[in-house]
Amino acid sequence: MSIMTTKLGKLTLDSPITVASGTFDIENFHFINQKCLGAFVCKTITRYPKKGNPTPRLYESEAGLINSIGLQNPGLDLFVHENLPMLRDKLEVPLIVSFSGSSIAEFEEIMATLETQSGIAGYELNVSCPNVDNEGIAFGVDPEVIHQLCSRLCSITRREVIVKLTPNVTDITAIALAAEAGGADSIALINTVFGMAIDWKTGRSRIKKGIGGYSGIGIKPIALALTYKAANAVKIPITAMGGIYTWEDALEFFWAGASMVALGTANFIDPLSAAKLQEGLSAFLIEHRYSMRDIIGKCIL
Amino acid sequence: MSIMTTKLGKLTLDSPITVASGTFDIENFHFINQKCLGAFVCKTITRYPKKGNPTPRLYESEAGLINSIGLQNPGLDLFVHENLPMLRDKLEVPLIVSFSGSSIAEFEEIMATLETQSGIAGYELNVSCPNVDNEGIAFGVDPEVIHQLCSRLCSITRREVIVKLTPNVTDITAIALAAEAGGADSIALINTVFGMAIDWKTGRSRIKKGIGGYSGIGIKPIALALTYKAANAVKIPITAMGGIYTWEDALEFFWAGASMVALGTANFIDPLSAAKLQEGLSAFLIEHRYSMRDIIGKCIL
Amino acid sequence: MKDTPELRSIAIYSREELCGGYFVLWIWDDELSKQCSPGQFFEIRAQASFHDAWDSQRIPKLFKPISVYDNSGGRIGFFIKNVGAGTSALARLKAGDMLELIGPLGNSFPVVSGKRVLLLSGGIGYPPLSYLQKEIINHNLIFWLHGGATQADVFPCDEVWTVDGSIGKQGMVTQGLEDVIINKKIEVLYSCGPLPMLKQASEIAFRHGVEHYTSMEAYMACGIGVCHGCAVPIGSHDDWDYLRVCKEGPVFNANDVLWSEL
Amino acid sequence: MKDTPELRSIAIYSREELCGGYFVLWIWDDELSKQCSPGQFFEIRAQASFHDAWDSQRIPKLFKPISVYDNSGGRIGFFIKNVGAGTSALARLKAGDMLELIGPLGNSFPVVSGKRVLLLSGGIGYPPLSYLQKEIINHNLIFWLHGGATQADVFPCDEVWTVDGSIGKQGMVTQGLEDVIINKKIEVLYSCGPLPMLKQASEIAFRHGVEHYTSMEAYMACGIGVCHGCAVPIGSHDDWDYLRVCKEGPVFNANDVLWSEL
Ligand SMILES: Cc1cc2nc3c(=O)[nH]c(=O)nc-3n(C[C@H](O)[C@H](O)[C@H](O)COP(=O)(O)OP(=O)(O)OC[C@H]3O[C@@H](n4cnc5c(N)ncnc54)[C@H](O)[C@@H]3O)c2cc1C
Ligand SMILES: Cc1cc2nc3c(=O)[nH]c(=O)nc-3n(C[C@H](O)[C@H](O)[C@H](O)COP(=O)(O)OP(=O)(O)OC[C@H]3O[C@@H](n4cnc5c(N)ncnc54)[C@H](O)[C@@H]3O)c2cc1C
Ligand SMILES: Cc1cc2nc3c(=O)[nH]c(=O)nc-3n(C[C@H](O)[C@H](O)[C@H](O)COP(=O)(O)O)c2cc1C
Ligand SMILES: Cc1cc2nc3c(=O)[nH]c(=O)nc-3n(C[C@H](O)[C@H](O)[C@H](O)COP(=O)(O)O)c2cc1C
Ligand code: FES
Ligand code: FES
Repeated sequence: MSIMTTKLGKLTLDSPITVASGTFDIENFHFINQKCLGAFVCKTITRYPKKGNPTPRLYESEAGLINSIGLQNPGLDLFVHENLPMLRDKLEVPLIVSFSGSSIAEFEEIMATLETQSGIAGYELNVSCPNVDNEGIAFGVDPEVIHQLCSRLCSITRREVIVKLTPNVTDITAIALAAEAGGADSIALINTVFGMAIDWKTGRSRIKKGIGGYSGIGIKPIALALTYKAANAVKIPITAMGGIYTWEDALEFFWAGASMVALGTANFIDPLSAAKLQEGLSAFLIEHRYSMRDIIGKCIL
Repeated sequence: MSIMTTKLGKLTLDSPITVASGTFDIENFHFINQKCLGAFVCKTITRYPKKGNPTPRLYESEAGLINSIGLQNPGLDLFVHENLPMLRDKLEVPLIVSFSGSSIAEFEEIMATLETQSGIAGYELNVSCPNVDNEGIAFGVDPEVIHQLCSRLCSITRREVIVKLTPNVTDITAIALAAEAGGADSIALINTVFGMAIDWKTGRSRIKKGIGGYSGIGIKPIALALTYKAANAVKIPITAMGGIYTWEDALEFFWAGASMVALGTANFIDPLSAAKLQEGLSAFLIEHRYSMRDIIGKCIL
Repeated sequence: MKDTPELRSIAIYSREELCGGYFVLWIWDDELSKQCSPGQFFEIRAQASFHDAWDSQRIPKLFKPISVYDNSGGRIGFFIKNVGAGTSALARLKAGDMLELIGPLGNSFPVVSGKRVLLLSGGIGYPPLSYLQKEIINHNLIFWLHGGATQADVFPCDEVWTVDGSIGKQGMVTQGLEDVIINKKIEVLYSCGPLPMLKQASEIAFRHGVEHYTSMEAYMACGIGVCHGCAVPIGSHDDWDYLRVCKEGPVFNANDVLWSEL
Repeated sequence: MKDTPELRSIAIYSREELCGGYFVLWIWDDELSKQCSPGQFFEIRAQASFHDAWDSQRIPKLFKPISVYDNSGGRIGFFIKNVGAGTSALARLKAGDMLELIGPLGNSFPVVSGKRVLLLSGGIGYPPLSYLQKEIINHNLIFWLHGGATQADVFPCDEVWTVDGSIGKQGMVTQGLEDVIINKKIEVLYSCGPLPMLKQASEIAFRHGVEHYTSMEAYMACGIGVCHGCAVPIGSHDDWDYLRVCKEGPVFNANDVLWSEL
């Protein structure tokens, strides 16, 4: 067992580093060795193909990125017939499939299809995308719906079930507790924060839809606070993300209670960031003779 | 009437620029002429003196400031006998008194006392401080409580009543609508966002209480999205704040629907920021022959 | 075109300064040079390590898409206008400073021969057409129309338009397009520039049955096809999709672009 | 001490480099120089305009509190250790570059005369005591104890301790404190350094009835008494308040500090 081994619910992974859905794909392995990741999380898919949001979809603010992709994806069927075989072929690390639906039944339908497929280690339920109106996020703000969703889905799979939460709620602990009670194996947080930018010269929104999802270094303090809160509320492990760029950033999240960290926007800003994180973190652990267990959740006030 | 005149509920102010409670005091007028402000908002006071939170109380992150002051203040009585006479004496712009309470009755008690005092143009009800456990923020997340609070307080004063909202809620529009329905004259937003930072070397929280309030440039996209949402929900005017440093930043908030902007963290980073904002904004308005009315809420998607 | 773009740090070999905030950065790299074709671009950035950046209180930012402007003798030139944070960081670089690059990226202009070709560029749409022109000039008859806001925004070509009339003809460059198409009996149009210009040009070219390839602009996050941030609507009215400027583009057949959705 | 500190931009007159990440920045300003007394500090920063900053992708940051280390002939010296983003921006400055300053700020050390005085400094607590020493040396008998982590962290004084024993005595400087107080019959102690050192020193000094003034450290946002971020607990066990290091401090009577709350 390596010094970097981490446990995430049903999974035991070789590295506590993964990637945030929608920010990393096979193309990124041109830059880094995929073995620096403990798992690979693919872009969220939906039951039917989604065109995505009107453009412009991106704007870089002073301290982060605002996006409004709108879950553009090929849909479940094409994913199963084209993307999945390719991923099975190329991936040397466990695959987590992220998906979203507009009803509990649709979530169930997608999972039922994915259950017939091999090469999947777990699922990330995206109940938190801020960029589509009826998908996901309506779920992510209501503890009762989350509880029901998890109960229904966890009963039809033996694979890892991760619930990805939105930061845009009054009380993240209520939602995290509902996911845990519903049987989720672990939690991922945070998805993007509602954010906006306007061209001061013209008054035009930088994003066609107005409000988008804010990610990157500017949301790190927020993600850390939510990780700390959630970790103190639930017993199931947490994959933390939100503004993590360096191994020092990652350590903050481990101390706060994360068992795993994911890189999102960092992948755009430095395509080598996952490799650098892996290197820096393992050097730190070796230097201080720490195992992951010595750090996770050991933050001192 | 100057080009910079703005209307804020019952008040007509010479400048659409003010300062965020807790970040600016008489001392700041060493650096700038107070006339660049349309109004002055004092540090939040409470019924009884408050020691404030244990230290350390501050940490500067990559893109903002995390604070945990905990509403340290001299309490209502000392404020009325010492601070208020001094403010009355020195201020040449309208005074808004910010206060907070742990019950509706306490809010009422404070306002009743302040009503006996001259030299106050309005009140800012702080129902959003993230740094005290029972004060304010418990109110700020519940539309019904906000509605009741506003109804009770607005009936006992003829002065401007501003309700200052927290960003840490699922649905800011519900809260803004409740404040409006309760009779609030205007809304101020946002107070700080829950945030945290940890020393990656030692695992020690940078802030003694763990989670603090995050402000500064990193929260600008969040504040702008909430301003836009609230402005599209209510008819009463909005004072916007959250990461505003420059006149360009201020313009984004005016386009999004703010009638007034406030500088908070910017005052620490550049003591001249209010003066520079005033200068830059008025030059922009003159150059484009805009009045404030041509800009406020005129954002285009 | 290579399927696996790499990330490289390459020293700036030389730097040229133009008026109007334009500048040219040159690198010398024989291997990269061989991989490029006209229309392709690189994601480039002034070198930014996360750790140095924190120390100097800089927040590392996205790479910026910049077209190949010139590619000869192993040297690749980037012709850049300083318009914001990313390009101003590039503008600060001197010869010898390090540039970070990903690329070459994207598809390239279809190359024609034996045709009457029109190049149409607006503002900073000039660079990719300059590279294209050098590659196809020996096999085609080329006419080049360029428009800019003012004198500083125009560069060597056959006919110049400026919005303020400070040089060349006064007006939008698209005002001159129809005449040129007719008089020069244009068969193929290559265009690059601001969206309203491309939109108008594509209407005019369509009306005259001119083959039209256009290089589109988009805000990019990844530049390698991952994020879907750089989408443009491509297809027919009842069957279209958002394709990626960085991957399926930047060059599209103008007739396939759903201009009404933009 | 002036009641209305101003914000100024002053060019760096000269710069000294020490080992261990320490450096000294000098400014020359007769007017400011006259306003300072030992114990006071400035909020300083490498010049940062909002707009330049955005262009270069830097996020403007807080001023940093730095003590007056030397004040003679109109020149004010700042003795600084590079420990993070703010001080590293200062470390990058060269002579002629602009420094932004607010100050002088805070109270100052009570000045005694005809006493047996001990100065106790740890690490970067050295600078304010150096200024104090020059001001009171002609009227008192002074002994100076200084401790640091290693050789690079010690500076001229009477007795040196290092944690790693690389120079002077090995151990925490507070280990030598009691002996010196007794042997030198110390009447007044001035201290500045890390919290644990101040805490221990205050116990020892209290036990020996030594008058003890200590200069406290705190993270600051405003530096002028507005934000209450720099609070330290001052008073007696049943009646204390958080006072501001930047306004009521940085110098406190060590017996008034509620060390247990820190
Ligand atoms: C495929 C492709 C190839 C490109 N090739 C080149 C090239 O060869 N040379 C080059 O200089 N640029 C080129 N661009 C445009 C270039 O990428 C942008 O100008 C750059 O990303 C702006 O980044 P910034 O951070 O400097 O400014 P930002 O902060 O992103 O923008 C600053 C301001 O300028 C506006 N703006 C953005 N782009 C432009 C523009 N092109 N002209 C005027 N204003 C603009 C923005 O709306 C904003 O208000 C290309 C773009 C694409 C997609
Ligand atoms: C009244 C007063 C006077 C001061 N006088 C001086 C002076 O004359 N010279 C001087 O160099 N400093 C002095 N300091 C300390 C100085 O203000 C801090 O070192 C500085 O603010 C650190 O800012 P930064 O952005 O560089 O580092 P930050 O990013 O704020 O901190 C970097 C890291 O260093 C740690 N750290 C913070 N302060 C210190 C320290 N003093 N020593 C070691 N590690 C530290 C932090 O916990 C953090 O982990 C004084 C402080 C006060 C309150
Ligand atoms: C361009 C972009 C696309 C994203 N797409 C998805 C997605 O499809 N599904 C999802 O769950 N999260 C998506 N996210 C959110 C990220 O997975 C991540 O939660 C968020 O960006 C915060 O992490 P970061 O600050 O490291 O980027 C996307 C984020 C970005 C920037
Ligand atoms: C040090 C500090 C103290 C604050 N104290 C108060 C307060 O007493 N009452 C209040 O309503 N808001 C308080 N705030 C919040 C600010 O008024 C403002 O809402 C917030 O900082 C966002 O604006 P900014 O990003 O411009 O700082 C405080 C903020 C800071 C940084
Ligand atoms: S920029 Fe990410 S897909 Fe094109
Ligand atoms: S730093 Fe703001 S009160 Fe001292």
